[in-house]
Amino acid sequence: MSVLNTITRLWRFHGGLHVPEHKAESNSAAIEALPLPAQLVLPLQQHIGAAARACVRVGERVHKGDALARADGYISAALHAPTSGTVVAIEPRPVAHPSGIPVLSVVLESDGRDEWGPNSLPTPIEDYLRLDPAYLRERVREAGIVGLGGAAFPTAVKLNAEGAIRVLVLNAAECEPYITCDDRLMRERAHAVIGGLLLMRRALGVKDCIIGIEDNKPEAAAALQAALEQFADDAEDVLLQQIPTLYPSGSEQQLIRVLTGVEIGRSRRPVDSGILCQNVATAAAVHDAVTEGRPLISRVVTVTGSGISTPRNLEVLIGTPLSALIEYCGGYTPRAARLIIGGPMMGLALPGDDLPITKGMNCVLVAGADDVSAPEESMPCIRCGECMNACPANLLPQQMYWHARAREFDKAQQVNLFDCIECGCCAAVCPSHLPLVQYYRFAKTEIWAAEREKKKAEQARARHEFHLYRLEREEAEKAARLQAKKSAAQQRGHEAETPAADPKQAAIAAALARAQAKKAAAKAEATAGESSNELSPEQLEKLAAARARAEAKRLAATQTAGEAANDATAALSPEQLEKLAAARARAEAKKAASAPAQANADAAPALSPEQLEKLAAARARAEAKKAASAPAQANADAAPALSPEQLEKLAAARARAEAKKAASAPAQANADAAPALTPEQLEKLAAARARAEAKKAASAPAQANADAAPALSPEQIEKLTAARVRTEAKKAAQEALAAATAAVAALDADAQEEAPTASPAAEATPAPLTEEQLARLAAARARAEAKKAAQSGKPASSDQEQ
Amino acid sequence: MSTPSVREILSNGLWHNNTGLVALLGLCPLLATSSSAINGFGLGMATVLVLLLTNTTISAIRQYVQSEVRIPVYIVVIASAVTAVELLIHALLPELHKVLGIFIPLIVTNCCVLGRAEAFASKQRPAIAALDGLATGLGFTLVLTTLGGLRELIGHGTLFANANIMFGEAGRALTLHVLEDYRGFLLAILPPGAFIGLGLLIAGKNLLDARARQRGAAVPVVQATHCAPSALPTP
Amino acid sequence: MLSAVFALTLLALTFGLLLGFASVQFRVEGDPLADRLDAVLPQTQCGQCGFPGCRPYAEAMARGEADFNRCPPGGQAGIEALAAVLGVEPKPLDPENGVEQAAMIAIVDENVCIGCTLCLQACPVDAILGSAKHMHTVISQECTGCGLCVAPCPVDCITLQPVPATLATWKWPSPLISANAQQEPARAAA
Amino acid sequence: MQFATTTSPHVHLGNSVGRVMRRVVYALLPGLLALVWIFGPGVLVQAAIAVSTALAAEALMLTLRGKPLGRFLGDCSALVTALLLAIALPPLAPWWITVLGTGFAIIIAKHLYGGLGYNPFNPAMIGYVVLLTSFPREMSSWAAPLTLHGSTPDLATTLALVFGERSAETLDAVTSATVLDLLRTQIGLGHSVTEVRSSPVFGLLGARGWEWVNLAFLAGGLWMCRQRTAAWQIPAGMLGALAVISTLFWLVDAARFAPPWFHLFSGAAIFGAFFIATDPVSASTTPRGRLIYGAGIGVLTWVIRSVGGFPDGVAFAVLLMNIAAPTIDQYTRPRVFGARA
Repeated sequence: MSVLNTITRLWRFHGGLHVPEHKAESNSAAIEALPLPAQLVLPLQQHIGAAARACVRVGERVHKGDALARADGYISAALHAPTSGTVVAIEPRPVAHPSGIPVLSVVLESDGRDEWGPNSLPTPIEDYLRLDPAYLRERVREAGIVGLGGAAFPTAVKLNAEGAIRVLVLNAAECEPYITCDDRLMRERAHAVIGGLLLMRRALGVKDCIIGIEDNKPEAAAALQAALEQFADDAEDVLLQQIPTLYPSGSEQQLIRVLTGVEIGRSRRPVDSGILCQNVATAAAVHDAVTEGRPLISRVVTVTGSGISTPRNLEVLIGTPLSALIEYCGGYTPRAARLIIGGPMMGLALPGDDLPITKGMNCVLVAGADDVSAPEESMPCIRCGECMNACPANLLPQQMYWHARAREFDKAQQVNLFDCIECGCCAAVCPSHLPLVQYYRFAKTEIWAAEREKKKAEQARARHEFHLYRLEREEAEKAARLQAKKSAAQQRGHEAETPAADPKQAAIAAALARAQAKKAAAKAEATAGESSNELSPEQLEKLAAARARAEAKRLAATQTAGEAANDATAALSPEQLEKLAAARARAEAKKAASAPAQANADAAPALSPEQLEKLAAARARAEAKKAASAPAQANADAAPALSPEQLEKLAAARARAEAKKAASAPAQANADAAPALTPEQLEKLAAARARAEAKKAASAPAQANADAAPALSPEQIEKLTAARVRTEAKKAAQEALAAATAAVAALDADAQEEAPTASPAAEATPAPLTEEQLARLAAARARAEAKKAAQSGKPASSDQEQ
Repeated sequence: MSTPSVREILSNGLWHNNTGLVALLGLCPLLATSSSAINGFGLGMATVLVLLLTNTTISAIRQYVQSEVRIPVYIVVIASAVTAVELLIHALLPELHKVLGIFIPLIVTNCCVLGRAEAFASKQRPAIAALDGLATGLGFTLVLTTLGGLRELIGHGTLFANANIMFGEAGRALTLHVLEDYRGFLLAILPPGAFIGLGLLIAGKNLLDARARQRGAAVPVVQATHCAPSALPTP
Repeated sequence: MLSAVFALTLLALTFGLLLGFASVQFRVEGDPLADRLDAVLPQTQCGQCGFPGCRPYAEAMARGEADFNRCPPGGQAGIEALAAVLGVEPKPLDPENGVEQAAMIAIVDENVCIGCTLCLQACPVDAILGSAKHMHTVISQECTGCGLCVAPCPVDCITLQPVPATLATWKWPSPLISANAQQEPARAAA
Repeated sequence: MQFATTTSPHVHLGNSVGRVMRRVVYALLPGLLALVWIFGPGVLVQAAIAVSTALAAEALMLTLRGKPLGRFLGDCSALVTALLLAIALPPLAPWWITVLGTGFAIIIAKHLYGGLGYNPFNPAMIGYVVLLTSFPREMSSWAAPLTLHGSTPDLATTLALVFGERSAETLDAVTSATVLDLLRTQIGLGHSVTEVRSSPVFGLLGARGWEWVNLAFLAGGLWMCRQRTAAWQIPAGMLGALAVISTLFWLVDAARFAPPWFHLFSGAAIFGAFFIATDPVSASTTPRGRLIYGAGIGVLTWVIRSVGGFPDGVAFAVLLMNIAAPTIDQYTRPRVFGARA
């Protein structure tokens, strides 16, 4: 049996107000399309939920209907280009929000052609009422449709409640004074509205629909009735219900109450009661999205009020500046006193009209001074109870006010502050002219902030506890490592005596390392489980995995150095061997620890690129510690025998070490070396260097993350890494300059000739730095270094002023 | 706890930490017996006597009392002292005893007495403790007498009526008829008058203190000693 | 006389037994005080109280070894909350421990950072990301703004900045404050 | 162009504290006129004294508290307090009684508690009770009504009595005890209600003359409820409870207890129900709470009249229920929209 048969009467809700309607000003003229504006500003956050993620770049040309931003997460909505043109900026821009905080927006400069792209429109669908519901929902999601009644909740999310819904309610009440955009839309495009309703009905798998329309819109009701008749059989079980005009019957909760008698409160969502409410404009947008494939790029906006010359309804592209609407409607009249987005009861007063139209804006109200209440000074509350009589949520507004005012937020919550829908009825009738709604908003945001703070404190507590645990663990690990190193050094002593080491031994060592890594991973998992019982299972799992990976890598790294050295030495030519022996003797005389690195440098020709890279890194570290005269020599000797790529990499590694070592080096070297190199050479060297750094950087943060950031989501890590790589690259480029100098100085003429041809493939070049930038960076670096030097008590280098 | 100076003790007891106006202790007798200046003065003097006795005694035995049982011990001391004082008043000033009635024995429950014992006498030498008892008691008497005088004046238009119950027949001469043919303002004599009067006295004290601070005279702000958990007396 | 002594002794015995019984029977097993205090502390782990973290401070307060007005990040509201837990009168923040200020966040100047990892080690909540010789960065969601990383930095590339407001964290101002602000100049003008 | 930013809602339906208070004054007018007709110009004299005292006291306190004078004097709340008190006072009471009561009401009962909107007790009733407890003699000598005496004192006599020397003879000539007073003394002497009610001071319903006054107040009060200036639940609760309890006891013992119509139409029952108890600041605010609050006043009024120490109990009943109002509100919160019952 249809639910509709049970609807034999209308219910009423407590309170409500008869507010002067002011609908006549704007509802007589047909909707007009606003001329194409020159520039559109599209904030990425125009809806409830996560902000969309821009998928275009500055300078990119887009066609009308092309996606500018994709939904980022489940509760989010895509954004499309309202017209064709060029993206000129993606930057924070002010939006219609009481805070005035700018929001990341795509700025689109129109090319005036307004042409649809070849791929921007999906195929239109004629027989849309027989489509697969899942496909329908996908189309709605793709089109970036959000609730157009003002709340701007992503429609596709609401439509996902297939099977849970018994009744679909179409909200055609439009109860706020002044607003007539839905009224006009229903009169002019009733077919689309009903079509959209039927579409959503199909997407939800619902049979029964009720259209609730206030009885002050008889023309719209008639148009809808006519459209229903056109749909004939398809529109069965759709009930068009006129309801008494009473603010706020257009609020979802109140409309559902009036139509079905069901009370939807904070504790019970509409879906829980099997009811879903959608706005008429949303229905029309859904219809357009499915039948024409047209995404949500425009909406109908009422421009009205006694402050505007010719009030009317306009079809406006999303992103159009408000000033364009005002101008089209003849500009302000001398009476204009307040600019309000939305209706007079719940709208937001704006300081100026240089803001863009967003998806949720249904009305631009320019009110005259005598139409709106002046910011009158309020009197004390006299507890008259008018607010309570007017409250549609049956709250005690005046008690909420007392508690909010006294900052007794827990008590405010006890009197059900969060059931308040901020409709403004209480403040509109308050004899003391108290800004009641602002008190509630104030209390609500304060409570939310306190909850956030509490959450953050709990998180910090957990992280601090983990930190302490980690320190403890690291201490233990360090002790273990020290032990391992000692034994390794002993082993190496043996190896030095027998240069041609047994490859089998290396294999055993590797296996040992793997086993150790595995064990460490297992341990990490276990300890992680013990230590952080406040983390969710998924987090724990991720953390453990990450930690295991890191652990393995670290162990592997310490092991590879020795291993590689062993491999390498086996394949050396006699001369090389000789040189190596000499070098090694020198090095060993100084310090045993630096040996492998040096050996690598000499042995390079036989190494695989990965090994080389790793070795270079190891080398650089060693060099930074040690006075580098010997290896440098060795390098210089070996250089001619190296392939260009190898040379490049080595030079980079070397240079880094050098640059760090001498405090004066970067600045001085720059000055000295720059004239010797051509700009192209410099650039190429820098690029090569940057690539190497970037690669390393990419791997390093991952490792660090694993230890440090158990609570990071993959996206966060990705973002951080990206940021990191960018800066690193920048720094690397600058370092490379110094490196180049050092390398050039060290190499003979042949090497110098080779250097320019050294990097055949430089696609991943980061934004090339100008020489000026480079110089500045180098200077900054030098300053930092100098500071450090000064702090550690060394005499400041004379170059630091540079 | 360092030994406070005599000056400090006096200024605390009489003004800065006044039992009636600042600590708000002993409100029950304060409100109930302050219907006339003489009644107030009478009860005030009884309290002074009790405080003197108890503070001295408790200070004298402070080394011998285990801290676990100190409260019962104090109570016993106070109860004895009060009983002695009550018997004394009954014997010497039967009229006054009749007027004050139950409020003399109720001094036992006056938080101020136990409060001084716990907060002060149990930590100081007997001489200092006696001085503190005197100062505190006099401060209490001051408030009682002032409030009583205020209420009597507004309620009956007299001052120190019935002084004979305290000072014998010679006291009759003390009685002042400030306003002849005064109809009386019953409210001042009724309990609400006591509350309103006390409120005004506290307000007046705060006003004076604020003035003093404004003048720049450094009024030493003495923190209220934590005497008793509750500001209101038990009865 | 004897009967009076006897009666009093009997009474004392009875009530003593009653009290003893009550103290055993109705013992309240509350949360340990330190836990409740720790729950109120802001967990910035900044050490401005003179203890290495919030937990040690909470424990010190619970033992009665530390005063409860030594937590600048908690501010006056935090002190009041602590006072409520301890059941004492609130008092103003001890200026020796610092001053109350808006929530802060550490920012690494990425052009200056030399990757020394000193801040990494100083961070009590592991909110700094980086490895040796690589530029570090602060995970803003995790940073408590304690400022412990500022001092160790050899190149002074870490600064504390107020947490930027976003649409999600923005708070409506109290109308009381805005009304007062409006009234003040009005009165001054009058 | 720059616009002012205020928070929503941006429209206001025009209600104001001043308008609420002025409506109370309008609603008082019929009753006031009836009083003048029955008791002579003394009522007007008292009203004039009370209003001027109230405004002066209000201005004084506002100045002391640093509040804007114009805004708070213009809200007419002091005017309402003064009128309510003046109506409750005997028309021929000496001037200082009125000044003292009004001053007490405004300065202590209203401003010392925080001024408009913050007073836990009804200021007018505080002033009345202070006078009643302090000056019972002055407060119990009401002018004899026109219906009984045949004439009302003229303005000159009134002014002389109010401002000048009051000799016992002149006073006795123009005053009489109120019916409630008479009833309580006579019943105390052992007479039955029927015997007492045969006295000429009694009219058909309540006291002679008073009936008309009460009907006029009823009219004004009903208008006020219709205007939603006063919550209808409070008078309904109060008069309903008074009627129910008096009926019950009257049925049990008609000789000792007066009939319900007598209780409703004598003393300050109607006046109190519509004008005193409905003072929003000190009353209960929830719908059910208002009914309970009103009923409480009704029951207490009957109890004080029938077994208490004062002839009329409306003032005390109102003050007692003022204390209970926050508690009543606490337990009578309406079910929030959408909350499970």
